[in-house]
Amino acid sequence: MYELSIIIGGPQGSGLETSASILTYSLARSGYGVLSDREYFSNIKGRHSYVHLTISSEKIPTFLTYPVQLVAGLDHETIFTHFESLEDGGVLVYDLYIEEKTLDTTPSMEEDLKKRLNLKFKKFGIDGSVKSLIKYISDVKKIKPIGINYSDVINEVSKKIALPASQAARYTSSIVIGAVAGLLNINKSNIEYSLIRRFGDRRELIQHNKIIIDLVYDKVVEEHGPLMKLERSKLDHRELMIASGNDVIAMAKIVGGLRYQSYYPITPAADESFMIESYEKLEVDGKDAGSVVVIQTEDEIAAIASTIGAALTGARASTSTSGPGFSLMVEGLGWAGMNEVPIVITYYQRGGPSTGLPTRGSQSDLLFTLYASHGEFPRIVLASGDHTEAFYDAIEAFNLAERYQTPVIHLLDKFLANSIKTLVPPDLSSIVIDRGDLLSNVSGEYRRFDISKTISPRAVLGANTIMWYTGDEHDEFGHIDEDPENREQMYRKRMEKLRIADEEIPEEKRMYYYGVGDEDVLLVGWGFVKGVAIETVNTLYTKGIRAGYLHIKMFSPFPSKSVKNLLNRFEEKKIIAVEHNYLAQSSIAVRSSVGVEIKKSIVKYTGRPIYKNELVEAVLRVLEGEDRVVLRYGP
Amino acid sequence: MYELSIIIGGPQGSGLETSASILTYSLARSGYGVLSDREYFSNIKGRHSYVHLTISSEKIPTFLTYPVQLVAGLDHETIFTHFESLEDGGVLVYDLYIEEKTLDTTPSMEEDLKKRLNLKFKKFGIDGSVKSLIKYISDVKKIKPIGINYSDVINEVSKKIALPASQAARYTSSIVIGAVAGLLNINKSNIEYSLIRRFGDRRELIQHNKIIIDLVYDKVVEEHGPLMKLERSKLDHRELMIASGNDVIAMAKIVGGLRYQSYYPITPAADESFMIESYEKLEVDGKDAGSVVVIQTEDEIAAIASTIGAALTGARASTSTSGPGFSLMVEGLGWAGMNEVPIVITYYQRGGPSTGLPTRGSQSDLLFTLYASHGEFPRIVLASGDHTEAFYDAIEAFNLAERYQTPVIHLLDKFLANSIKTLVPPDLSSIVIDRGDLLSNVSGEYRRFDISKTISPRAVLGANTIMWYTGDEHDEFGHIDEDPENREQMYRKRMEKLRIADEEIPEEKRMYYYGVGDEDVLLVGWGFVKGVAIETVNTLYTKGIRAGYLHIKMFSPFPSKSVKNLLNRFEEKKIIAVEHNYLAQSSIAVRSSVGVEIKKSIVKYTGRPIYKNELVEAVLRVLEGEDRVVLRYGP
Amino acid sequence: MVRKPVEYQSDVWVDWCPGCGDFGILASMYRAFSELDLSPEKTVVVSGIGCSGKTPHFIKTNGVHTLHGRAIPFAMGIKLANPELTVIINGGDGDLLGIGIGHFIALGRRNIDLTIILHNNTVYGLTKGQASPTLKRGLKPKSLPKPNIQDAVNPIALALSSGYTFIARGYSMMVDHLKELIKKAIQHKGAAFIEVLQPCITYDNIHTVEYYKKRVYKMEDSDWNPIVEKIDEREDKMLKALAKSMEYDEKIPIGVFYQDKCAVSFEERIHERIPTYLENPPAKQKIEQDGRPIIDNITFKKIFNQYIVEVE
Amino acid sequence: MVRKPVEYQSDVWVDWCPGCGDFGILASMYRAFSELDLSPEKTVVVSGIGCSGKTPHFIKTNGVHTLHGRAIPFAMGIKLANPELTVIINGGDGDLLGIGIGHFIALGRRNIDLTIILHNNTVYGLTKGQASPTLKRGLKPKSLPKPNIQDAVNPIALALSSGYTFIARGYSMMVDHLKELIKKAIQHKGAAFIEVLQPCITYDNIHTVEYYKKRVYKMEDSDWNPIVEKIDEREDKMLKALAKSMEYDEKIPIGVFYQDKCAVSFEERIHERIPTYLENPPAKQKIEQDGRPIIDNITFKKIFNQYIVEVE
Ligand SMILES: Cc1ncc(C[n+]2csc(CCOP(=O)(O)OP(=O)(O)O)c2C)c(N)n1
Ligand SMILES: Cc1ncc(C[n+]2csc(CCOP(=O)(O)OP(=O)(O)O)c2C)c(N)n1
Ligand code: SF4
Ligand code: SF4
Ligand SMILES: [Mg+2]
Ligand SMILES: [Mg+2]
Repeated sequence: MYELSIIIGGPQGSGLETSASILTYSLARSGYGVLSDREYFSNIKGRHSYVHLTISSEKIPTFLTYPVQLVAGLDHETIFTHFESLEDGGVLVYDLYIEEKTLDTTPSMEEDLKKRLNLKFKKFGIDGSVKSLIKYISDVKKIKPIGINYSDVINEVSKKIALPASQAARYTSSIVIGAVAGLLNINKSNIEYSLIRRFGDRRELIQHNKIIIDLVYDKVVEEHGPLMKLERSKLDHRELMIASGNDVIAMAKIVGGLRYQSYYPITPAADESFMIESYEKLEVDGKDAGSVVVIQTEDEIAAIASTIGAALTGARASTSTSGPGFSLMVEGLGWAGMNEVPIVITYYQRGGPSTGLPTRGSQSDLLFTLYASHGEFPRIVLASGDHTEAFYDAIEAFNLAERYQTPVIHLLDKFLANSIKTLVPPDLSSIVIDRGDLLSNVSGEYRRFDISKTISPRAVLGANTIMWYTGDEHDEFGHIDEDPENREQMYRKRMEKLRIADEEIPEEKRMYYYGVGDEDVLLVGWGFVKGVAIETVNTLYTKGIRAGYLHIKMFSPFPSKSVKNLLNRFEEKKIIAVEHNYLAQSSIAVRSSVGVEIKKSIVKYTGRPIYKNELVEAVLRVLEGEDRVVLRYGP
Repeated sequence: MYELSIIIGGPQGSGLETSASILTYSLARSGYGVLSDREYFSNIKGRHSYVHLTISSEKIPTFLTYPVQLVAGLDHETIFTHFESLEDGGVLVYDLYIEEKTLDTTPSMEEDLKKRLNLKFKKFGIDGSVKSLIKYISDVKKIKPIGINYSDVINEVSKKIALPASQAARYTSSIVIGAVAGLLNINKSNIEYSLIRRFGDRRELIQHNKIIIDLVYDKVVEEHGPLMKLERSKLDHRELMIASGNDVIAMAKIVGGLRYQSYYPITPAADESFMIESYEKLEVDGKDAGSVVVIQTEDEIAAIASTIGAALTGARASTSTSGPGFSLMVEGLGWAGMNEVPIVITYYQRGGPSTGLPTRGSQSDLLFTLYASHGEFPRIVLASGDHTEAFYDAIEAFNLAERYQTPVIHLLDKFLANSIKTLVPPDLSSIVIDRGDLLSNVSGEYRRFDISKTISPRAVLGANTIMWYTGDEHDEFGHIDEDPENREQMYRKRMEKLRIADEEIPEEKRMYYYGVGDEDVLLVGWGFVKGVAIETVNTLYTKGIRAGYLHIKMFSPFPSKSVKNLLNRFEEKKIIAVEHNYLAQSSIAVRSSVGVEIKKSIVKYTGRPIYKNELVEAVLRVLEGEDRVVLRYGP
Repeated sequence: MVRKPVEYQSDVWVDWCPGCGDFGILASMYRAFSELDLSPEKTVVVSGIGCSGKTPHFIKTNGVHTLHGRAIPFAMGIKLANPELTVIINGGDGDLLGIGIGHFIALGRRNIDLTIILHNNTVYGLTKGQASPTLKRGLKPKSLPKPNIQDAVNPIALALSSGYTFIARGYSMMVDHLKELIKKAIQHKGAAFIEVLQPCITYDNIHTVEYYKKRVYKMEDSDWNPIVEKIDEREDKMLKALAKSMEYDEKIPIGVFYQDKCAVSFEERIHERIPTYLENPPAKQKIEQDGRPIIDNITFKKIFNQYIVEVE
Repeated sequence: MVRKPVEYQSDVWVDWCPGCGDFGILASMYRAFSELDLSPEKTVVVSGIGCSGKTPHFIKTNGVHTLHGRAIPFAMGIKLANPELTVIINGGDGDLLGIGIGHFIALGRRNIDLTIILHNNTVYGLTKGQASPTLKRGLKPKSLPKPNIQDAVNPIALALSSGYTFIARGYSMMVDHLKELIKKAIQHKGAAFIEVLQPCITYDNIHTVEYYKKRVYKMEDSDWNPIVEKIDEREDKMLKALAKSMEYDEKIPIGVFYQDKCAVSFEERIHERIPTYLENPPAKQKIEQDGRPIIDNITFKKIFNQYIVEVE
């Protein structure tokens, strides 16, 4: 096979993440491209979680899709939850021990799903047990069930490694690695390599895992052969980076010169800060290469306030959060805008409103970021579509912040944050660090808000001068000033910065068009939609539908001319917004910026990402006349 | 005279407000219509403040304008600040004692203004003293200066009332009352009436003030006659209400059934809460007519949280704030949206961003309120244009909140909050209290979020059932639920409420058009713009320009059809947005709702209101081709 | 009629990690509710966000699962609008003593009749084990890459300094003892605070069941008397409680630290100002008559006569 | 070179009400700054919002006038990014102990080398005289329509309970005494807190100059020794200070309540983790070379090698 979709599932806290990571390393080591999404509940232990991967031997995949060819589960909830996602003829790896389990003996499963399944089971004559379900799908859907007795495996290994079975049981999730690796025919030495990468000098862990993986691998191959053997990879990268969105941002910030990050823990942003903290001391070949102070504050209000404080001293400073945290930062954001402070807010959108679906994804905070905080001030809002974009954008965010002396909101989402991808490592040779008009030395009386320039030269606290700041309207020195003429000038000075940014930042960097030029259907999207939209457009092309994709990357300042020009090239009924929200927010942004109404939309707001299969189908439906298609797929 | 504009000014804390209020009561008692705006610094004592009034014997005025016919000042800063606002031939009342004062001996005056005045003084050959300035304006502008020796007056009165002059000095501001009342020829008994109304049983205060007022009144009339005698009023109201915007909202909330209000002190919202608190026990003829619990919380986060808590028990609950406070309420707002809680947030806009101009006005928070908080949920945003509208809207806000079970943001501004107007008392006979689908008794298992209805019947905490709430996505009972199908339904259920509201609330109640039908110029505005816009339209009509005014009152759900229809009737270049902000925010709202771009704008963001004179002129400039006119008038 | 503990169990699957101390707190609540025979309709359990924040869903009374750190002000609104309700707050240490500590202190100033149950597990459970404000400096539970760099707060001392009138500590594994504390706290008329030592078995490998077993002892086993019966005992008892609160390392006292029986609750204070408050609180007032406001044109002018001028 | 007090005066007109206690605080700051010869360029005065919040504008050092209640976290960012700066915080009682008390307590947990000057005037000055968190229950200053219904916090006790390592009280009318406290606080290495009794002559007609005159006395006039020189004195001195903090009605002690000289500052704690921190803190690091990041492709792969796989 050249391309493969698989799901591995099990209860939260059962080691699934580690298994997925080892599989991904092994696949990367073998040169395959991988994209994986992790879906989990807001829960620590016991609820169902799964990893959904696309693996390719031809390219680095940018999308997820259904149905999948393989489902491998640690428990019965996985089988119940995902059997419908299996392609006819697909493979199901499961634990023989759970054959007698039923929906009723699955307390962790949500009632809604239970109810739906119960109805279906009744309809299909399934008695509610895993066994009867498996019988049904192998009969009707020609699924190949591969039952393994997980406890037998553990017992066998337990003997080999002389560890009580109760302790060996914590390696259970490696059974899945063994099975999947065997079926895909991944080189065993590459799995070992991955174990070493993962566990470093914890030799015992490596050894024990290896034993169990090899055992299951051999068993599966022996009984079934490499059923889903992946073709040798055609990609020719010498190295691949494996990183989540959180990881990529952390790396980029460090490269970009971040020196102060404060945060308050929140899903799905916090992992970024933890990663930065683990690099707080930067050492290269034993030599000091800088350091980052990472502070866990008492709340998000303190996080943004201390970020601003640090930025005033000249340190590149940022904070990372998601919706609830950003909602608390809104007042601080306004202060930064008023005082022309360069800060970066990395904003990972998750399912809202309120606590919402805290561990699921969305793109529902765009309009909020565009207008957040009372009063008017310039802000830059940029949104990244994939891991690579996110890397460069995270660095550019600091450049823009310092260049225009204004807060920058870097919009990402949970899909990106938690999805792990194999990437070509970034090329740093073209990266610029632009600190804007930063004074290292001030001569004479200093006016922080020198009105003779729209962007006043910036000295920092601690330089050889003094300055004042206030959230009140201020004069050139930063003192409170309520005079109407001063007010008008200072207000205009601030707002004008956005106009300058709009002039200076090339529109080609603020939106991308994917298409060869002869398209007559246009998908419009942003953020994580990018990957699946590009793939969809390609697929549609092969079906004779000439579709292109407009990816909007910067919403403030908005690339009005280019977007307008592009939109004008298409028939109204063939322009379709594609987004992970209800309102099709980017189309509201488009309308309010360029006046063009995008009348068609394909939206999804279940917290799960848009899959290629459903997007392709939805576009066809829209072309057949539907105005709005709401996507729902994915458990 | 039929209509008169006057300014009385003096240092903050010098009793000016009281004087203005007594004047207003006296004028109302005499049947005149009055609108007054108060301008003051964010300062307790010493900075310059003034009251700017329009008085009319023909109607209740809805606007402020320049130049004024009379300036009366307690100090020299008033003269320096306002002499330019005097009409040629106008009258200036001032203290002879300050004739020698100069700009340099005015430390409270802001440097910017000093600088500008210094330049002008140089140009006009004024030596910087009040004396030389007065000479100049009486020569060149034919201003009539009425100098009174304030300390002589105080000394004289001090003898009469046998109080040391140092103590009698606190009545200084009454000198201004006496002078103005004399010049306007206000009936003396009406002034006494006002003193009694104001000071109640503090007889000494009444007496002392009366003596001083009478003394100055007689003196002025004796020397100058009733120079600016107002014509007898043609209005025939038997009663007039005198109230600020804050007062009007407080009254309306009490009438509307408010039972719990929590707030954190902030300008210009807090006075509303203080007033409600002073009516916490409602008694009519000694009989209990209800009570309101008013709580000063530790911050705005607690204010909105406790408002929501109270609303969950069925009490009509609200909180009042301005920009900085609302910025902190954003997270709470989202919880209320997610949980379908009827709360009312009364939002007085002031000059932003950040602390901004905390005691000045603006309309710069519209877009923020439309999208505040992460994620998507329905909200109703309505904005009132004047005191009377505000009264009815404040009550309707509760009705809408309960009917659609969703937060309502009632947008007002500092202009309205602090401007005092004579009003026809509201007519309560047509007011409806609509509590929506509120259950008083529940039978059987209760589902707070019964999905079979878009607006689920609402039982309250404490009723004969139980229910759950959570900020997480929830099932019908209010329990956390991450199931994708439940998610989609619940999300849609919430969002659909806005569509229902859009269907049910007549568009005629969401926008008003002022015009007879043959107009070809359209002003578009909202909030406090209303009064001046209507007056401007009338004035333009007399100049042969047929202009109408579109007043937008509800921004969510937006009255799209009516607004679109109306806009389509006008030529693009004759549609002009008029607003107190930079971006012309309502035109962004219009564009994003109906796709029509309003290309012309007249904006003002100095924190001072738009005056009729400048608006008339600005419209003419736009009609001559300008795209954007920025107004700056007003000290 | 006495409801059995099990009658307070909701239908929702309890998704805490098996072995979590939160189960002990939940069990104590069921039992305390049962022994007090709380009416589910008149009881509201309010919580913040965290593992602890899920508590209301597991209880068959009214439940309000609010925002991170904000349970107290939500509860305040509920209680003040309808003082006849019994309102109990469950929150984590991050929730109540970190992001929400401003409200925690403000409640002490008000002495509203609310009961707070603090789930003190020294970590942020639901966000995967970061240091909470009760984790001592230098400790390094599992999830921390480096030892904790911030000092811990002393919850008992903070509660004492901010005016709580009932202050106690319980241990989640001593369910009956904790149940008694919860009962006392609910019965106390004023702001009651119970710190519960709650092992987080997933992320806190330091404050384990064994750890507490060795250290925890009951104050009531000695001649400890924390109750203020007369106002002039306040200062003395408070200082003793403060001193006691500093005992935390070798031995950890549980039981009641302080109870002031002389304090006036906030509801009573409001009642002094509004004599109809307690029988006719905000939630119960009629505000309309046949869809019309109860204030008509005539009453309006009477009430607001101060604002109305009769024109001469 | 010693700068004179007047050299710390900015050009801005001080627009406090004539006679306001804030003038005394400002004067003490000028003098303390002068005696410590603080470099204006290396000094930052950070404030919240309120009458007190205007302080930085009147001082000729760097000034950052932040948001209501947020001076502390702004100051934290400034100080941690550039620990060589002397950072002083001015805030009101509403600001620091009401809306901002969460940050106030968090700072105690961190012991960052910051100095807090609390302008305690028992009211919200700039919003016209509402009750602040330090106003006792039952009092009714001018602007309140009814007596205050909330209890007061005890700022000294709260600071002690949250970990401040220098805690003092001054009185704005005793400028020299206050100046000495400010000097000591600035010189102290750690979180220092000074509560200043500050009459608000416009809105607080209770805590007037006469009121304080009768009550205020200096602790240093007795044999009071608040200084912790050895760790084992901590608990005892802290309890003594707590007891002292309860003395507030008849007599009001001023002076130093507590100083812990053994505590490790937050900056030192960071320095333990990052050995280059103090000499090369965030604000001073070079992050680019000729407009390029200092990390190039090779160093990138070295640093993040954990994330990179060589394809077989
Ligand atoms: C405003 C906001 N910030 C951050 C979060 C993320 N968050 C969820 S739970 C939690 C902390 C939980 O810790 P704790 O309060 O101690 O409760 P526990 O889980 O330990 O019971 C945080 C920070 C949030 N939900 N809201
Ligand atoms: C978020 C927010 N809420 C409310 C306000 C309004 N406000 C300005 S000053 C102030 C209180 C001032 O009292 P305090 O902190 O005691 O300072 P003081 O004026 O007494 O020095 C308030 C509530 C604000 N600026 N920001
Ligand atoms: S993470 Fe800790 S506190 Fe949360 S449920 Fe698991 S054991 Fe309990
Ligand atoms: S209001 Fe009070 S605190 Fe504010 S300046 Fe005036 S006297 Fe001082
Ligand atoms: Mg916790
Ligand atoms: Mg104060």
